[in-house]
Amino acid sequence: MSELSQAAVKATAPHALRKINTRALMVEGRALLALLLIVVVFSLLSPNFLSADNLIIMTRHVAMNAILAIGMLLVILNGGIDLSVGSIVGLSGVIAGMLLEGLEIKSLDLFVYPAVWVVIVVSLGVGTLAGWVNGVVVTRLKVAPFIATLGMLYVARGIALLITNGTPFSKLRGEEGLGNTGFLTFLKGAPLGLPMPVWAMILFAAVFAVVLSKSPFGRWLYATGGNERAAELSGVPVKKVKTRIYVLSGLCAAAVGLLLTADLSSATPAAGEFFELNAIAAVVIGGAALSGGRGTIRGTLIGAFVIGFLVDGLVLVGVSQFWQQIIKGAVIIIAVALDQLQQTLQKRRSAKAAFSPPKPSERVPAPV
Amino acid sequence: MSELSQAAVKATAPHALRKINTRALMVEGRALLALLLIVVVFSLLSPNFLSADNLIIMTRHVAMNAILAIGMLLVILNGGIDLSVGSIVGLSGVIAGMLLEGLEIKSLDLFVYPAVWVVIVVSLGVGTLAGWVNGVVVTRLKVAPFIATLGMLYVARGIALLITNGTPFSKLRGEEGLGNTGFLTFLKGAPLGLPMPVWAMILFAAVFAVVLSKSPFGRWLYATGGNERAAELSGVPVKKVKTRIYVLSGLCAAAVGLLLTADLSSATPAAGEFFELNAIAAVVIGGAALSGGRGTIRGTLIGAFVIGFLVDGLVLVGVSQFWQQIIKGAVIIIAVALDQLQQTLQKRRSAKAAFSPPKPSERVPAPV
Amino acid sequence: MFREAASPPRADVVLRAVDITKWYGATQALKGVNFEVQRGKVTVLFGENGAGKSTLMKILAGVETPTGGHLELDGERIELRSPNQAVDHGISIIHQELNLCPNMSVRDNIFIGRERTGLFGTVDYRGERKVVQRLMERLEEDIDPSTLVADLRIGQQQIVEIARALATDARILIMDEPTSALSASEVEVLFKVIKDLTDNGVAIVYISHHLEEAIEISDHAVVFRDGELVATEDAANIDLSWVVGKMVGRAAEYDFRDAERDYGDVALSIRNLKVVDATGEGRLAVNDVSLEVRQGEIVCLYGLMGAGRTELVEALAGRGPIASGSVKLGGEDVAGTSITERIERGIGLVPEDRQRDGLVQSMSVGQNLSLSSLLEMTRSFLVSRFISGRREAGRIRDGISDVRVKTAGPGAAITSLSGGNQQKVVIGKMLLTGPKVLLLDEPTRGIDVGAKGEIFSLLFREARKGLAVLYVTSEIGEAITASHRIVVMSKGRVVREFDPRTASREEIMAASGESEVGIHPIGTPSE
Amino acid sequence: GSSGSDSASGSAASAAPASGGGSAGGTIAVITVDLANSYWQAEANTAKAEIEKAGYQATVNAHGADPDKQNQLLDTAISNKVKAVILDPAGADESVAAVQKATDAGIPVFLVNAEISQQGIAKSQIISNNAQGATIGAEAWVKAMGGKGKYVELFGNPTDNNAQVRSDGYAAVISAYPDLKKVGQETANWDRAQGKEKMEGLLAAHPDITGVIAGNDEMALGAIEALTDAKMIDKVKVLGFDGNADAVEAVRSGTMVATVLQPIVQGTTNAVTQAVEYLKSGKTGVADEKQSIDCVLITKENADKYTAPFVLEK
Ligand SMILES: Nc1ncnc2c1ncn2[C@@H]1O[C@H](COP(=O)(O)OP(=O)(O)OP(=O)(O)O)[C@@H](O)[C@H]1O
Ligand SMILES: Nc1ncnc2c1ncn2[C@@H]1O[C@H](COP(=O)(O)OP(=O)(O)OP(=O)(O)O)[C@@H](O)[C@H]1O
Ligand SMILES: [Mg+2]
Ligand SMILES: [Mg+2]
Repeated sequence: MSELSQAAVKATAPHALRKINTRALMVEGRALLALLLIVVVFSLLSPNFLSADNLIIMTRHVAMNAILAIGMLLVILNGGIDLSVGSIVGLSGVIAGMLLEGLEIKSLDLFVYPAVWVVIVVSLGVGTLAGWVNGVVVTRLKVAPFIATLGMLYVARGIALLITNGTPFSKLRGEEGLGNTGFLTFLKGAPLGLPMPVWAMILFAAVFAVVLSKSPFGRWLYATGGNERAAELSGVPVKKVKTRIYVLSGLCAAAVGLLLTADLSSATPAAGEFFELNAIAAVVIGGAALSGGRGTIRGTLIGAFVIGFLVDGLVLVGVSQFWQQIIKGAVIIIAVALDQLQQTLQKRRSAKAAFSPPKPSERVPAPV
Repeated sequence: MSELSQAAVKATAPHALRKINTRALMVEGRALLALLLIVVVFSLLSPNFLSADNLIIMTRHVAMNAILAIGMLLVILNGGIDLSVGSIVGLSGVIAGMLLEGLEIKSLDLFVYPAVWVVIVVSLGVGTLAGWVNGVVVTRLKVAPFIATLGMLYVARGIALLITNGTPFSKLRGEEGLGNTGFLTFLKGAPLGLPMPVWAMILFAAVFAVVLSKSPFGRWLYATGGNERAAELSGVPVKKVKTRIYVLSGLCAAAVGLLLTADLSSATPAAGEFFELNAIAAVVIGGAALSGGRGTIRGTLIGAFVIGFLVDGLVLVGVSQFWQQIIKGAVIIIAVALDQLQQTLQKRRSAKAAFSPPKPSERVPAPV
Repeated sequence: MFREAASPPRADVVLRAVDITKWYGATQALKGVNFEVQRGKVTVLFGENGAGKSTLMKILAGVETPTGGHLELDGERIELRSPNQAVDHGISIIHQELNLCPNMSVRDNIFIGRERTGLFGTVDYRGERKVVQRLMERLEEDIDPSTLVADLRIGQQQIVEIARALATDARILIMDEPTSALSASEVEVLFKVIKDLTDNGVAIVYISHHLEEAIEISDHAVVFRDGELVATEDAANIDLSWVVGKMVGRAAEYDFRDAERDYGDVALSIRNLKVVDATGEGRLAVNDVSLEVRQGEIVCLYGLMGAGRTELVEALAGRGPIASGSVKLGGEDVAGTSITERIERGIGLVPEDRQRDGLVQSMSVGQNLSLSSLLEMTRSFLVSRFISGRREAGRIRDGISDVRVKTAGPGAAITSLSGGNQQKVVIGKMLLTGPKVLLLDEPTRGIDVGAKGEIFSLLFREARKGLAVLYVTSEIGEAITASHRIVVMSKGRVVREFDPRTASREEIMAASGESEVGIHPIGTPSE
Repeated sequence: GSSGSDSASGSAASAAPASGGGSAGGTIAVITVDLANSYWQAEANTAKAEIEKAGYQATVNAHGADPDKQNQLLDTAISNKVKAVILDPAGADESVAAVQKATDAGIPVFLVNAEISQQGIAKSQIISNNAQGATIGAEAWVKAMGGKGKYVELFGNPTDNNAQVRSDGYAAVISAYPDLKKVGQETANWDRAQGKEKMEGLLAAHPDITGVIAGNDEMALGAIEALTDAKMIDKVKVLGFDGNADAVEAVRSGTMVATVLQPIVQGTTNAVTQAVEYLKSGKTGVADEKQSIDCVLITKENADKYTAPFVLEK
C-alpha cells in the first residue's frame, strides 16, 4: 500500500477510506502485531524491559538501523536493493575519524584540522558520492542493483581499510586550540533526554514520509517500482529517480556512519559490517515488497523496532547466543509469513459473506 | 540466452541457429573475456600462475564455489535467491563431524558410530531438508525468497553452533574397529590427479546442464522464471518446481559442506560464512538475470572461474589485502557491465546490417 | 508507390509523417510510409496484425524513433526524442498494451509524470482528484479515483488509459485499440467523447480490429499491409468488404455458421457453479451458473464487462477457487484437480490477458508453443524422461502452421511478434495439448479480421473433429457469426440462451443488460 | 618475572639474523588473522619488518579466522614456492590439515599467537600464554574489586578457542572469591560495537554491577563506552585483554583497571628469527616446538612504559 493512496484516503469517499485502511492495516498490521508480541513477551520475562532507560537505549539501537532502513526502503520501493550501506557506514565513519585526527599534507608538510561541521559535511559527502556511483552503475551501465551494490560493498570497505590501514582512529575529541572540538559532544548529546541517533531517526523519517507522500518525486518512485515501462512512457524521468534513491541511501548510510563513530568514540574500518541485512529485514517486515512499488516509512520504522527490540530483548533475558540467532531468523520469517496468513483469512471471510443472500444490487434483471 | 533455446535450435532452421548462438555468445562472451583477461594478466605477473599444480589448486578452490553457484543458478533462474547456502554448508559439515565422532544415546548410554556412507547420506539429507524448508516457506507461506532464506541463514547457522557449542569436530578419521573410516581418504582423494571437489563440480555441472536443457523440469524452470502466471496457466506445476529448486540448492550446499569438512579435516560451525555472495556473483557474472528466466550452467561455471582465479591470482602476485577487496568489487561490476556494452554494440551492428536488403531467409512469409 | 497518400499539404493537415521507415533488427516494420493526420477529423488505420500500425503510432508519439524519414507538425519539421516531447507538442497516445502501475490509484496513474503541484511543490491531490472525477463522469464510469488499478477489471483499466490520454488536452490524440476490452455501451460513450473532441478541432488517429465500429467512427480510412500504406479513402465510400479486401488482399471468410448437425454427448457440464469475486468484497462473480457444452459444439459466452465470464472460465480451468457447484468433464467430476491435471484431462484455457497470463516473454516462439505439452514430447532415457528435440521441433512446426503464426522461425523471440500473432501462439499452445474442451477468453482481442477468420475456421475444424469450445466475447457480430449457441451472462448469472441463426443483435444486447446501443448494425458480409 | 627473561632471549635472538641477513633471499609468507585489527596489524608489521631485515621479501595476507580461506592462502603460498610461512592459525583443529599440507610440500611453517592441536607438524609454535595472562589479569581485577560485587563477562567469538581459554582463566581465579557473583555473560565476538551494545543490554538487566571482565580490549572498550554513557564508569571496574593502544590509553585515564599485554611483537620476532635460522641451518635453534611466552599485566603504574603498539619497555 503506498503512502500515496493513504494520502489519497483523506480525500475519498468513506467506503473507499475503509477499504484502503484495511489494506494499509493488512500490510502493517502484522508488523505491529509482531512488535506488540515482542514487547509483551519480554516485559513479562524481564521487569527491566519496559524501564524508561532501557526503552531509550533500545530505541537508540533501533535508530541506526531505522535510518539505514529508510534509505533502503527508497531503493526497495524502486525494485532495487542496496547491499553497500554497511560498507558506506564504515567508510564515512573512517573519513570523519581521519579528518578529526588531522589531515597531513605531505607536500607542504603541514597538518590541516578541519572544523567539525566541515568534517560532518565531507563524510556525508563521501557517503553520498558512493551512493551516486551505485546509482550511475545501475542506471548507465545497467548493472543489476544487487551486483552493483555488492561490488560497492567490497570497494568501499577496501577503501576504508586502506585509509585506516587497519587501525582505528580514536582521538576524536579534537582540541580547543585547533578549533575542531565538539564532534563527540554534539553527536553523543541527548537533547530533551533523547539521544542524537533517535532525533536523527525522527528527522529522516519525517522528511522522507513527506517526500514519499507529498512530492512528485515520491509518486515517481512508486510508479517506477510498480511498472517502470509505464512510468517511462508517462514521462517519468526514470533514470534520474533511480540515481537519486541510491544517492539518498548513501546519505542515510553516511549519517549512520557518523552517529556510530561518535557512539563508539572511535572510527574503525570494520564498522557497519552486515548492517545491510538488518536494514533489509526491517523494510520487508515493515510490509514492503522486494519487487518494488509497495512500502511505507511507517511500516519500515515498525520493522526496525521489531528487529531491534527482539535482539536487545533476547540479550536482556539472557538467551544463549546461539539461540538468539535461531530465534531472530525464525521471527523474520514468521513476521513476514503472518501477512500471507492474514490474506487467506481475509479471503475466507469474504467467501463466507458471499453466501449470505444476495444484496439487491446483485439481483438478476428479469429476462427480457 | 538459455540452454533451452539452444536445445530447441538444433531442431530449427539454420539461420535461427546462427542467430541464437550469437545471443548465447553475447551473454557468456563477456564472462569468457573477463576470464581470459584475468588469466593473461596474472600469468604475465607471476610465472607460477599457469603451473599445472597451481591450476589444479585454483580449480579446487573454484570447484566448491562452482557447486554452490550451480544450485544458486537454479534458484535465480526461477527469479528467487538463496542466502542460506553458506549456513547450510556449515550445518551439513557439522552434522557429518558429529556423526563421525560418534553419536551418544543418553538413554541407553551407548555410542553409535554410523558407517561413512550413512554419514554422507544423512548430512546430505539435512542440507536437503533445510532447502526443502526454504522451498515450503517460499511456496506455501508465500514469503519472499530473500527473506525466507535470510531467516534460514540465521537458523541453520544457529543450529550448527548449538550442535558444536562453538568448538569444531576434528576426529574425522574414524577407527577401523568402529568401521567408520574412509571419510577423509574418500573425499580428500584425487582420482586421475583431479581432487574430489573438481570431480564433484564436473558431476554436478554435467547432470544439471542436461536437466536444464533436456528435461521438462528444466523447461518448466525457465518458464516459471520468465512469467510465473503464464507458466501456471500452461499447466506447469509451479509450486513443485519452486520447492524442488530450493531442495536442490540445499543439496549442492550440503555437498560442499562435506567436501569442505574433508578438506579441513575438521567440521567447524563457522564454515561457509558468506559463501552465498561469491556464489551469487558467479551466477550473475555468468550472464544470468536476477529477474529469472535467463542463465546457463556453462556461464555460471565461467563466472565461478572468474572469481576464483581473480582472488587466488591477487594473492599469488602479492597484492595488498585491502586492494584485493577493492579490485574484487570492481571486477564484479565491470564483468557484468561489459554485458550492457556488448548488447549496445550488438544493437548498433544489427541496425547497420538492417540497411542491407533482408536475406530471403529473413523475409516474413506472405499472409496466406 | 501510393502517391495519393503524400498529396500536397492541405491547410487542415496538422501532423504529417514523411517516408517513414522502421527496422527492428532484421525485420522491417515500416517501408517508407507517408501519412497525414487532419484537424478535427478521425483517421482510422486498418491493417492485419503486424502490418505496422502500432509502430507508426509509436513513432508519432515519440516512443520509437524512425530509422528513416521525418515528421512535420503544422508544416514544420520536428524531432521527437521522448514521449514527453510529443506531449509538449500536443500529441498523446493510448497504447495498444495497457501501461499502468497496478500498485497505484487511478488518480496517480492518470497524473504520473504530469503532477499538478500546489504550495511548496507538493502534489495537489484534491485538484487531481477533481479532474479525474470529471473525466470519469465524461466517460460515464463510476470508478473512484483512489481505487488501486490492480483492483480494476481489464476493461476498467482500459478506461483509465483513455482518461489519462484525455487528461493531457492533446491536439492530436492517438488511440491504438482503445476498445479491445470494452463492451458496446462503453464504446458508445467513447465515440461520444471522440465526437466532441473532433468538434473542438482535435485530430484523432484510431486503430481497431472491430471493423464495423472503426468504420462507423472514421472520417478517413487508411489501410496498411506489410509495413506499407496501401490505400486511403474517405469514410463516405468505404464499407466492410472494401476494408477487408484492402487489408487481406482477398475477401476474408467471415461467417462460420455451418449446416445443422447433431453434436456428440456432453463434454462439459456445469451445475450450480458459484465463484467468489477476486476483490474479496464478498460478492459472487459467478452466481449459480449451470451450463452444458457438447462435443463438437461451439458455445459463445456473451456479456458486458464485469459479467463474470472471466471468473467462470478461469474457475473451469482450475485458476480461481470454486465456491460451490460441480464441474464434470466427460462425465467425471474435476473437483479439486489442479490446472495441470485438468489440461491432462483435456480442458485448457486461453486467457484474457495474453501479456500477463499467456506468454513467457523470455522464451522463443517455439518454446511458448510447446510449453503445455512437453510431456508428450519426451523420450524416457535412463532414470527419467527427456525432451526429444526432433519430436518437439515437429510439433512446433505443426503448431506454427496450424494457427498460421507470422514469425521468422521457432527460435525467434516471442516479443518480436505483433499482438495478433502472439495471441495465435497462445491458442496454438493449448491446441497442442489435444484438448477435449477448449476455453477461450476474448480470443480475438486485438486480432485482425484475417486472423480472426483463421482462428475461427480453426476452431470449427477442431469442433468437427469433436472438440467442445466455450469462448468469451464482447463483440456481438462475432457472437452471432461464429457460434452454435450464444449464452448471455449478466451480473454473474446466465440470463438467457440464443440460437445465433434466429437471434437478433438487439435481443442479445438487451438480454446482456446493455442499454439500447447506437452502433447501427453495418451488416456483416453475410447479411 | 618469567616474561622478563623471555623478552630478553627474544631481543637477543632478534639481533642475530640482522648480521646474517641479505645472504638469503626469497619470500616468506605471513598469514595473520585480521588486518583490520590493531593486534594483528602489529603482528603482521613486526613480521614484515623482521623478515625484510633478514633479507627476505614478505607477503602479508589475512584469513579472517576462516579456515577455508587459510587453506587457500597456504595453497597459494605453496604455488608461490615461498621459503617459509609465518602463520597465526585459524583454529587449533581446523588448521592442522592446512599446516600439514604446507609441511608436506616442504615449506616450514612457524606458528605465532595461537597453537594447533597437534605437534610435530609445524616447526615451532610460539604462543602467548593466554591462561597465565587471564590469571594475572583476573588477579589485578579482583584486587580492584575488593574481592566482592556483581559482575558480567563479555565473551569472545565462541568459535575461537582463546575465548574459552581466557574465560576459564578468569573463572579459575575468581572462583576463589565467593562474594564475586557473575550475573550475566554475553558474546560480543571480539568486537567493540557489539561490546557496547551487549553491555548496554546487560546494564539494563543488571544495573547494580560493579565489574566487567572482557575477553579482549575491543569488547572492553565497547563496555567502557556504554558505562560512560550510563555515567557508571567510575563505579564499574573493567578488565581487558591484548594491550592495544586504545586500551592502554584507557588504563592511563583510569577507565580500565588493567589489560593484559600479549607479547605479540616479541613472539612474532622470535618466530621470524627461528624461521630464518631454520632456513640457514635446518634447525630452529630452539629446543622445543611449543614455546609459550607469558603475558604482561598493564596497569596505571607501568602504562607509560608502553611506547609502541604492543611493546612494553622494561
Ligand atoms: N520491439 C520489436 N522488436 C522487433 N520487431 C518488432 C517490434 N515491434 C514490432 N515489431 C515487428 O514490426 C511489425 C509491425 O508490428 P506492429 O506492432 O506495428 O503491428 P500492428 O499493425 O500494430 O499489429 P497489431 O494489429 O497486432 O497490433 C511486426 O512484424 C512486428 O513483428
Ligand atoms: N482483476 C480483478 N480484480 C478484482 N476484481 C475483478 C478482477 N477481474 C474481475 N473482477 C470482478 O469479477 C467480475 C467479473 O470480472 P470480469 O469483468 O473479468 O468478467 P468478464 O465478464 O470477463 O468481463 P471482461 O469482459 O472484462 O472479461 C467483475 O464484476 C469484477 O468485480
Ligand atoms: Mg498494434
Ligand atoms: Mg473477462
